[in-house]
Amino acid sequence: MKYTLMINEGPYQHQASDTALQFARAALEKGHEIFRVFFYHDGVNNGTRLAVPPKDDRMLQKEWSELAEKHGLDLVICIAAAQRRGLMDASEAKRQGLNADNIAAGFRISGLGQLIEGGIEADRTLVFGD
Amino acid sequence: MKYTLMINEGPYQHQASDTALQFARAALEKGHEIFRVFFYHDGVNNGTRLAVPPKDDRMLQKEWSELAEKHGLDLVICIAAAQRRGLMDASEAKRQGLNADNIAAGFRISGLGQLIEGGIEADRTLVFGD
Amino acid sequence: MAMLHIVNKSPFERNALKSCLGHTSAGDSILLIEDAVVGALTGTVMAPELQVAMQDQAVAVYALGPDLAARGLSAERVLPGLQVVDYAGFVDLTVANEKTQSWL
Amino acid sequence: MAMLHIVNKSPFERNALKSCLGHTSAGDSILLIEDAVVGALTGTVMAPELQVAMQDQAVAVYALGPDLAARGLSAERVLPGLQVVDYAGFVDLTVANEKTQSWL
Amino acid sequence: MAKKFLYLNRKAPYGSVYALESLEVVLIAAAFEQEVSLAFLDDGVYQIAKGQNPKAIGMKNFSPTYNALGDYGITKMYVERESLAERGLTEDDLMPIVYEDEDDDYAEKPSVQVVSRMEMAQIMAEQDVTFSF
Amino acid sequence: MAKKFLYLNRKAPYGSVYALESLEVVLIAAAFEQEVSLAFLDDGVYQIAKGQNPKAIGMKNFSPTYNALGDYGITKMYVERESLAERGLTEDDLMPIVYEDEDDDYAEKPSVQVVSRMEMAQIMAEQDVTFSF
Repeated sequence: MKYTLMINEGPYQHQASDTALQFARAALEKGHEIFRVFFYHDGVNNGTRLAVPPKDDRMLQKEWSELAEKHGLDLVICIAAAQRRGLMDASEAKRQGLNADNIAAGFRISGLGQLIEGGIEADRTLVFGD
Repeated sequence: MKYTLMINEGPYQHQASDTALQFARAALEKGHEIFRVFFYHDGVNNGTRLAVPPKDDRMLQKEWSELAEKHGLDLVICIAAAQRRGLMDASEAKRQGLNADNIAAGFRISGLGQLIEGGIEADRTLVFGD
Repeated sequence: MAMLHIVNKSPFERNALKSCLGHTSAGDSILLIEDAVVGALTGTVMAPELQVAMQDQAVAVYALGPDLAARGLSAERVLPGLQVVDYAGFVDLTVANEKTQSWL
Repeated sequence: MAMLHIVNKSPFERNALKSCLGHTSAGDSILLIEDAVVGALTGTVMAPELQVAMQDQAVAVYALGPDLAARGLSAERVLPGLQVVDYAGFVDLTVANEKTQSWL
Repeated sequence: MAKKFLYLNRKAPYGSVYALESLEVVLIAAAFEQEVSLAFLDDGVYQIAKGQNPKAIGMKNFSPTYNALGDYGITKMYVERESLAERGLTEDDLMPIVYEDEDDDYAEKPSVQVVSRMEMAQIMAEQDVTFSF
Repeated sequence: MAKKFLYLNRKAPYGSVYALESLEVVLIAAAFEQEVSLAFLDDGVYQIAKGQNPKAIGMKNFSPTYNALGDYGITKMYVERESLAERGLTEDDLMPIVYEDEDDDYAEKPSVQVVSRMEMAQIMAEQDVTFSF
């Protein structure tokens, strides 16, 4: 089965990202495919590399990066939502005249068409949010 | 009257930051004092300088910076909440070994004691959240 | 020592206003802001409970006008006795009440 | 063409589960995850409505075990007929149902 | 083969960004050759309320965009009757959103259809993909 | 003069971060010479439920910290009876949180007091500052 997951909330504030991560792991373990994970609304904040949570807590942003690395996941951050909230990759930061970027490894910034395409291509589309 | 305001949500996702901003402006206009604005939980994301919302929309992060500049407001971001979510000033980023920071002008990062002190010092403490 | 209770959530979606109404004291005020202003209208399933609070429990109820306008809700449609204030009025309410409590 | 309805909010705080129950079709399933698992227990004000859904409307109700455990709620206290699944079971439910709908 | 996409709107506008960002997805969705429906239930019905004016809360009024959806071929907007009634609203409180039916000499037709809860459940059951906000 | 601070907890733990980050404020608050009370009502009562084990959802169990609050001089934790009842819970479902009363030969006393909704309203009315999460 091929899945697209949409995540609407940032890390920690709500459980959405945690649940999606556990779901993705369980699905991959069963041999299913994750076609795409699309981060929308505050969900874009899952893609920052500047987070340093307490050592005894999980590091959600890094867990996504590692899962993507291991399974070749396509982690897409919505560009419009990212711009509102200050999540930037190097080229977008340059284009906007900003002097820093904060995107984590394994994430890419793209348009909302990627979400629709995910819904078209996947057998199942799941939404995690508040 | 002396106020402390606490903001628990990030910009855009919820109206909390908008309402607090309008309240602060109205209070200042009436001659009241804002002792401190404390950003907690996802509220720390109000302090990013990397946001570039659409041109026809408000730019909340910048409005806070400008209000602080104009009225000498003390905008404090909780350090623990900021670390979880990837909001960093230059010195904290350096201490954490990160190669970028994203804090906006007029904000400073400090501890939760600043919130308690705000509650002690102010005549009124208001909380804006989800 | 009156309290200003601030509610910002729709009473049709969340239990915040209902819970707030169970914890007010006579002389307290409730201010509906943000999405909570949808509860200020006549003819809703929430209206009877708010009317009891205003009429029988000596609780004053206010709604933030800018939030009503944003959602297309005319100030003329609010419950009888419910007062509409602007941000300056919001500030005045926090002066008139010794303390505030937000129902998040 | 059965649907898996996913509810993640406490039925005591929000109207999501109530609204979901008003929109299920016979043969559908409801999975309670995150804070919604608190609605899975016996003896709550929500229990009668869930029991009607299971018994009279042919709706299967599930709760995510890891979320029950997190909140200190024993799987032995859930409503009769309500099934507890883990994340693998969550995945299986999305396979068994042709579509999913989240009640955010 | 085209899939049926439902955009499920259950939250009021302005108090949170979901309504606005949901609309942004719908505008992009119009470019794909898929069947698109919008559902407004619970507090989502306020999203298409008449007379919205968020100027004093410092936000932009995005409600006129719903009127433009017809030009993008998005003509199915279902509103739940029970949700309106619980909130003291009627269909007259909603924007008169219309589209021009190119199969009927460009006659102007209403995009908004008020349906019962039972009909809404049926509409949900017919979808392939549901995006919730 | 010390102020009375109330920490108002109305949300379940783990589904959102508010419970955890509220507790972090309370720990800091203990260092200030103020009167601190915690209120648990509505879904907030789950925050001090017995037997929490979030290992399988990937989070840390922060509930033991409530047991440590007594050592910080925080001994007033009010739980609303009606909130418990609506949720099918009793006081036995809560952690037996205690403190040592230094004014009574360090006798172990319960920090948790189950109160009625009316008593909770009274406790709220007596505060100077209420932090909501």
